Amino acid sequence: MNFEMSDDRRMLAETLRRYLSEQYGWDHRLRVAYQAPFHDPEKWAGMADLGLFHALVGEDRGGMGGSGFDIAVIFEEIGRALCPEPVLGAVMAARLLSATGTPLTALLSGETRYAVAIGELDAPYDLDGIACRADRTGDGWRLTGRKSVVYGGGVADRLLVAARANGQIALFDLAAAEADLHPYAMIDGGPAAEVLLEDTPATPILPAAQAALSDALDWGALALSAEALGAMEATSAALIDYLGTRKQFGQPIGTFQALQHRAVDLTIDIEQARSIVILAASAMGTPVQAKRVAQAKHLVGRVARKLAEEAIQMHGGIAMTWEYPVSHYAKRLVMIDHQLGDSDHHLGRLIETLQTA
Amino acid sequence: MNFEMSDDRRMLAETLRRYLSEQYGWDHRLRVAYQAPFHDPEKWAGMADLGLFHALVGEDRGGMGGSGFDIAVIFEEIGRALCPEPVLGAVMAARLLSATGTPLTALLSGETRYAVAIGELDAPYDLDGIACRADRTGDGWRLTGRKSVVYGGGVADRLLVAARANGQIALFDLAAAEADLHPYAMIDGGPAAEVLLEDTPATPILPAAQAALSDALDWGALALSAEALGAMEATSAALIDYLGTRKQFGQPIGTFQALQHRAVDLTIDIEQARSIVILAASAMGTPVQAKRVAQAKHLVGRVARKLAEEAIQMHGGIAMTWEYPVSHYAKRLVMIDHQLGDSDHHLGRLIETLQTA
Amino acid sequence: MDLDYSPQERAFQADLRDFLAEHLPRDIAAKVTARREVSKDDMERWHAILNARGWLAGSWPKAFGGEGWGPIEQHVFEEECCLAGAPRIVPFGVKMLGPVLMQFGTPEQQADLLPRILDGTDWWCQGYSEPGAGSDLASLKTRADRDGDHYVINGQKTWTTLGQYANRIFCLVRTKVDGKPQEGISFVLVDLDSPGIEMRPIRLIEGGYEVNEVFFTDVRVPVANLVGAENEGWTIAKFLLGHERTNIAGVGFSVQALEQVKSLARQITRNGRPLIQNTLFAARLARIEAELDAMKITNLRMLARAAQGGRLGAEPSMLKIKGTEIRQAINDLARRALGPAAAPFPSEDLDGNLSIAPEGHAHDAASYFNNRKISIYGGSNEIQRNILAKGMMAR
Amino acid sequence: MDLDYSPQERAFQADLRDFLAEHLPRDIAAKVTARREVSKDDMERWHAILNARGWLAGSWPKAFGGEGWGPIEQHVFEEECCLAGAPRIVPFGVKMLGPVLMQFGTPEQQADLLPRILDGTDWWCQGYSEPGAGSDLASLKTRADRDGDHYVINGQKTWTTLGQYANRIFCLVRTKVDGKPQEGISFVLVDLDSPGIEMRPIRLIEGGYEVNEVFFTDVRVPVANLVGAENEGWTIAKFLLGHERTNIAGVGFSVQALEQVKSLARQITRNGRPLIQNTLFAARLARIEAELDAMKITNLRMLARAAQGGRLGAEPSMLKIKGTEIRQAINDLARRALGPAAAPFPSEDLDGNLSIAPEGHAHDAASYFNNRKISIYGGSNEIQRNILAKGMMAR
Repeated sequence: MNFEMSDDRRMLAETLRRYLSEQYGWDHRLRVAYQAPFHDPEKWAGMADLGLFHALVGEDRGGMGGSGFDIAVIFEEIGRALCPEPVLGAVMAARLLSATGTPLTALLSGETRYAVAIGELDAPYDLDGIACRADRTGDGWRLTGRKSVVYGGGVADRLLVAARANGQIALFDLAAAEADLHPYAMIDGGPAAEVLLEDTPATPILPAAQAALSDALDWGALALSAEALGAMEATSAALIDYLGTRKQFGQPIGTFQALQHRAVDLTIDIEQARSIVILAASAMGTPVQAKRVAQAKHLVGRVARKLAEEAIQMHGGIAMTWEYPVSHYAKRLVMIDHQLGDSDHHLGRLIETLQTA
Repeated sequence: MNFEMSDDRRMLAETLRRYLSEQYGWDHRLRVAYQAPFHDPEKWAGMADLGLFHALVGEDRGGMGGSGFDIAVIFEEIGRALCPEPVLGAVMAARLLSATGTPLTALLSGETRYAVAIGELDAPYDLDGIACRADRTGDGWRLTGRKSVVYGGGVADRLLVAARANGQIALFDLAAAEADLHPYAMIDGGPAAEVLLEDTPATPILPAAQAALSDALDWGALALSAEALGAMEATSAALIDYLGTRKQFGQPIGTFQALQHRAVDLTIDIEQARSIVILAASAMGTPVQAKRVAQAKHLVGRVARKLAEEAIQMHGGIAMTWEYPVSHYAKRLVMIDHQLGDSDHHLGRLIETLQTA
Repeated sequence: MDLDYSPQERAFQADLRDFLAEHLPRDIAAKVTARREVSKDDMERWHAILNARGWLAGSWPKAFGGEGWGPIEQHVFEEECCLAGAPRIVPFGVKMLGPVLMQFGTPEQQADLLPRILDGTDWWCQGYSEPGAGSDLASLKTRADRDGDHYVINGQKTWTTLGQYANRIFCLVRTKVDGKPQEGISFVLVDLDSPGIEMRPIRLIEGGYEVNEVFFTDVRVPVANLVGAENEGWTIAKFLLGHERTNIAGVGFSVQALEQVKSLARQITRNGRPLIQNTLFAARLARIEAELDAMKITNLRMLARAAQGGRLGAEPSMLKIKGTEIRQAINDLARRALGPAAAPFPSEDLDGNLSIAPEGHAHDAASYFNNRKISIYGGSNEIQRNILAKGMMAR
Repeated sequence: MDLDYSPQERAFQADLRDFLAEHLPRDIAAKVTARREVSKDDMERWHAILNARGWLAGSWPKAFGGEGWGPIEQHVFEEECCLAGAPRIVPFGVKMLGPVLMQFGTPEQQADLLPRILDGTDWWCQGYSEPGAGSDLASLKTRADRDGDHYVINGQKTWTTLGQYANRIFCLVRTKVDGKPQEGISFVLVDLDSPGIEMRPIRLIEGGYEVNEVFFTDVRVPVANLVGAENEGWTIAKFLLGHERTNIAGVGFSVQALEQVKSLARQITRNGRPLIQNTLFAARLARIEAELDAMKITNLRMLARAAQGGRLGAEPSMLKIKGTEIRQAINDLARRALGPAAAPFPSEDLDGNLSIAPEGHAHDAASYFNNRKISIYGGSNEIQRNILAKGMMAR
C-alpha cells in the first residue's frame, strides 16, 4: 500500500504547475477564458512541449503514461490553475482513437486539437438518446444533426462525432472546418461550440462504438473529477487564508466557531473527494471502472457545489466579484457538474447498478 | 387572515395540557408507556370526560369539532406531553365510521376503543398491496391475513380492518376479542399489536372503502404531524434550556457559536413544520387534502428526525440516557416517521402528483 | 384560524391584477422573467407608471403621497408584482430614505426630498458598507470632519447598488472618532456630482454590473444635509434595518421562479422523456415546493402579527434565512434542469436559431450565481443567525 | 500509487480469515450481527480464544506478549474481525491501560498487570468523565487527597462503559487544586471492591445497560497504584487520546452494516416489489456507499502515512467525524428500510413465528438510537471540529 506519487508523475505535476503559474498567470487566464477563441494556442503548444499529451497516452500507443493516475495528476493541476485549455478533448480522443487503431502522432505532439462531440440537447450525458444520424451516400458517409455544448469545439482541428448508423452508434472523424461551428465561451470560461451537421462528409472509424464511447466518457469524467479536486484545493486554501486575515467585530472571522466548523466540514469533504478520485483512477481499465467513475463524479459534483456556495458565502461579498479569483473557482466548481453528467446523473447510474445486481 | 386559535379551541388545548401535566406526569408516562397494557384506561376515561373525543368529530355526527385544526390542536398537546394513549385510532375510526353512517356514541364517550388495521408488512403505508382477504361464508364474512404493527391494537375493543373482498378493498368491523392479538410496546412506548386473522368472523361495513380509507389515512397523518410538532416544541425548549445552563470550558455551551447556529436552524425548521401543519389542517376536506397532508408528513418527518439527532448530539451524553426526557422525545420524533408513511413515502406521493399533473 | 385574505384585500388584489395586466410593459416583464438585465430606462418607466397610479410608495402615509398600506396590502402588492414579472421597485429612495426622512428629517427636508423620490427627479443610492466594514457597520471609517457649515468627507463606500444610475447618495459617516464605535456615526445626504467623488463599477461573478465602489476625497457637504442629529446615525441605521421587511422572505420571487422550473422540467427532455419524470429531479422539486408552501404560511403568520400591531422580534431574521435558502435552492434547480444548456456564457449570439437553453432560460446559470448575494447582503445569514441566537438564549 | 496490501499483509489476512472461520463461536457472531447484547461470558470466551492465538493484543510489543503489529496489520485484524461478526475487543485493558503501563508504568506494574490483562484476570474500566466534565476533562473534580501512603478518593465518575463487569478501574483524579486545571491531575488504579465504591448502572435511550456511574466515598488507594508521576496525569490522558486510533473510522463496522442493509433492501418488499427498486431508497444507499468507499481510501491513506512513520495531526479527527457520520447514516438506513417493522420494542416474545422484522433485524432501531453515542463519546464531533479548526487556522 502506497499513496505516494511515482517520481515521474510528481515531476510532471510539478513541471506543469510551474508552467501554468508562470505562463498562465491569473490576468492571462481571465483574458483567455472569455476572449475568442477562449484558449491560447501558444500555451497549448507550450504544454505539448512539456510532454503533457504524451502523459495522457500509454506506452503501447506511443505515449509515456495513460494510467488513471496520470490523467488525475494532470487534471488536478489544470483545475488548480483554472486553466481553460481544452485538454479534455485530447483525453477522450486518445481513448477513442486508440480503440480504432488510429495513430496518435498529431495528438501527442499537440499539433492536432481534437474535440469529441457526443452530447445533444435531448441526450446530454449518455448514448441512448443520440439522434444525430449518419447516412451512406455514393462517395462515403454524411452526418446530419446537432451536437450541443461541445467542449473545445470551436478551437478543434478535428471532431470525433457519435452518430447513429445502421441502427447502432458509430464513431466518425471529420475536419472541424467541414462542420457549421458556432463557438462561444462557457460561463466559467473556456471554449465550447454548437456543432451543426447537415449532410456533412465524415469518415467512419468505428462502426460499433458504444463500448469505446462509454469508456471515453468514463475517462473524461475521471479527468473532470480530478480537475474539480485541484480547483477545490485552491479554493479551500484561499478560503482558509481569508478566514485568517479578514476581520469583523475586531477579530479574524476564522475565530468564529460557526465558520470554523463549516470550514472543517468542507476540508473533510475535500479529503473524501480526493479519496474517491484515487479510487476511480485505480479502477480504470478494471471491471469496476464505470461504478468507480460514477461514484467519483457523483461525490465530487456534490462536494464541489457545496464548497463553491460555502466559499462565496463565507467570504461575504468579495467572492461575488469578478476581480476576486474565488468567484471564478466557484463558477468552475459548479459548472463542472454540467459536463459529462451531473451528480444526479451519476447517482442514477449507481442506483441502476444496485437495482440490477 | 387570522392565525389565532378560536377561544373554544384554545380552551380545549389548555384544558388538555393541564390534564396531561397533572394527571400524566413524567414518571407515570414512563411507566405506562412500557408496561403492559402500555396505556392507562383510567386516564383514557379522564380524557374522554374532558370532551377530547367530541372534539375529534363534527357536529353533524354528534361531536363538537372535527376540523383539521381541532385534530391538530389536540395532537400537538399529546405530542408535547408524549402521551402514549392510542387516540390516533379514534381519529381514524371516527372518519371511517362516519363514512359508513355508523353511530359514534360509544366512540365519543370513550367507552369503546377502536384500532384501525390497514397496514401489512408488505404494504405498510398504502392500500394497493393489501393481502388480507375476506371470504363470504354461509353465515357472513370471515377474514384471513395478518395486520402488522396495529397502533393501539392490543388495547382496542373493536377493530376496523381493511381487506380484499370481491376484488376491491372493503372495510370490516369486528370485536377485538375475535382476533388473535399479540400486543407489545413500541420502542418509543405505547401500545401496538400484531393482529392475526384466520377465518375470523367480521361485519362488512363499507364494500368499496378505498376512498374512505385514504381519507382516514390522511387524517391520521395530519394527527401524527401535529403530534410531532408538539413533541418538537417540547424538545426544542429543553434543548435551549440546556444550552443556557450546561457549562463546558467555563461557559454555557449556548455561547458557542457553532451550537447557536445549529439551534437557530432547528428553530426555523420547527416554524416551517408548524406552518405546513397549519396548511394541511386548513386543507382537510378540500381537493388538496392529500397533497397538503403528504407535504406535512414529509416535511415534519424530515425536521423531526433532524431535531431528534441534533438534540441528542448537542446535549452530549445526557440525552442518551433513559432517565432524561429528551431521549424519549427523540425516540418519538424519529419513530413517528414509521407510522402511516415515512418522509420518503410521502415524498413519493408528491412526486407522483408532479409527474401526473 | 383563517388563512385567506379579507374581502377588501381580495378586492385590492383583483385591482392590482387588472392594473398589472394593462399597464406593466410587456418588454420589461419579458426581461424580468428571463432574468435578463433591466435597464435604467426600464426602471424609470415602471416607477412612473406606478407613481401615476399612486402605488410607487403605497406604504407611505397619505400625507406624504402614499396610500397608507398596512403590511398585508404591501405584501399583496409585492406578491402580485412578482408573479406578473414586474421589476422590483428600486428601494433606496422609496423604501429606505423615504421612511428615514419621515421619521428623522426636518419638515424642509421632507417637503423638498420626498416628492423628488416619487417623481423620479432623484435616484438615491446607499453608502453604508465599506471595504473593512461589511456586516460590522459600527467599524466604518469614512470620516466627515466639520469645517464651518460644511462636512468634509473622506473615505470609501462599497457595494453601492445601482450607484451608476444615481444622482444622490445617503451615507453613514464617522463624525466623532473617540468613544464607542457606534456613537460617532452620522447620516448625511450627498450629491453625487460634488467634486471629489468617484464611482467605480464592480463587475460581479456572472459578469454583470450592479454594484459600485464610491471614493470620497475632500467632498464638501453642507451641514444642512445631515439627517437627524449629529452622531445619531446609528439610531437611523438600526431603524432602517428594522424597517420595511415585509418582502424579506421573497416569497413572490420564489413562487414565480418555482413555477418556471416546473414548466422547464416538463419542457426539457432527456432521451425523449420529460425531465420531470426523473425521480431524483422530481424529488428535488417536491422537497422545495413543500418548503416554499410552508414558507408562504410562515410569512403570512408574521404578517398577520405585524398587521395586528404585534412586535416582530426574531421573525424577520427567520424569514431572511429560510427565504433566501429557498430562493437559492430554486435557482439551483433551474440551473440543474438545463444540464449542459446552462454552460454557455449568455450572449446575444446564442439567441434565435442557435439558442441552447429553452427560451427565457439562457440566463438561469448567471442568475444562480448572481443570487448567491441574497444570503450575504442586507445582513448576511450568519449575522441573522447571531441575532436569532441572542434572542433565543435570552428567553 | 498502490492501493493493495503487500503480499505479507495478504497472507496475514488469509490466516485471519481461516482463524475466524474456525474459532469464532457461531452463537456469538449471530448476536453481534443481529446487534443484540453480547454477554460478559461471550466477551471473555472470545478474549480467551484470541489470547490463545496471541492475537488479543497483537499490537503490543512481543516483549509484553503481543505480536508487534504495525498500523496496517492492526487495521487488517480489526476489519476482518468486523466482517466476520466478532465482538469488539473490550478496549480498556488491551488498548488503553496496556499502552499506558508500557509507556508510564514501573517495571513492577508492567510485570504484575499486563499478563492479567491478557489472561482475563483483570477486567478494567475507565474513570475519566464526570457529570460536570465531559468533553472538558481538565475541569474534573474527583479528588485524591494524600494520607500517608494512601490516596483518599472522593467524587463521581460517569459513562463508565461495562463497569458492571469490571474488577478494576483506572481513573483521572485531582491531586492538586491550585494552579492550572490541567496541572493537578493524576492517573491511579483502583480495585472496585475497595470500600466506599458504588457502581450504579445508567439505562440508555434504547433500554440497554452498558454504562455506569461510579461513586467514590473515602476510598483508600495505595500510592503504589499511581501510574507515572503525581500531577502528570494530563500527559497520560493526552497520550491515550492520541493513541490507538487506527479503528477510529470504524470502517469495518460500516462495511458490514452496509452489506446488511443492502441485503435487507432486497429482502423487504413493498407491495410485492423489493425495496431496493424504490429509487429514493436506492439513492440513499448509493450515496452512502460512495461515501463509505471514499472513506475506506481516506482511512488507508492515513494508515499508510502512520505505517511509514508519518506524524498524524488532524487526520484522526477527520476519521472520527466522517466515520461516525457514515456509520450513523447506515444505521438510519436500516431503520428506515424496516418501516413499521422497526417500531416494536425488542423482546423475546416477538421472535419466532411472530417476528415482525426479518431475522437478525429486530434490534436495528434500538441500535440506531444506541449508536447516536458514537459521535458523542471519545471526544464529541464538536470537539474534533475544534481541534481541526485550530490546526487549520494555524497553517
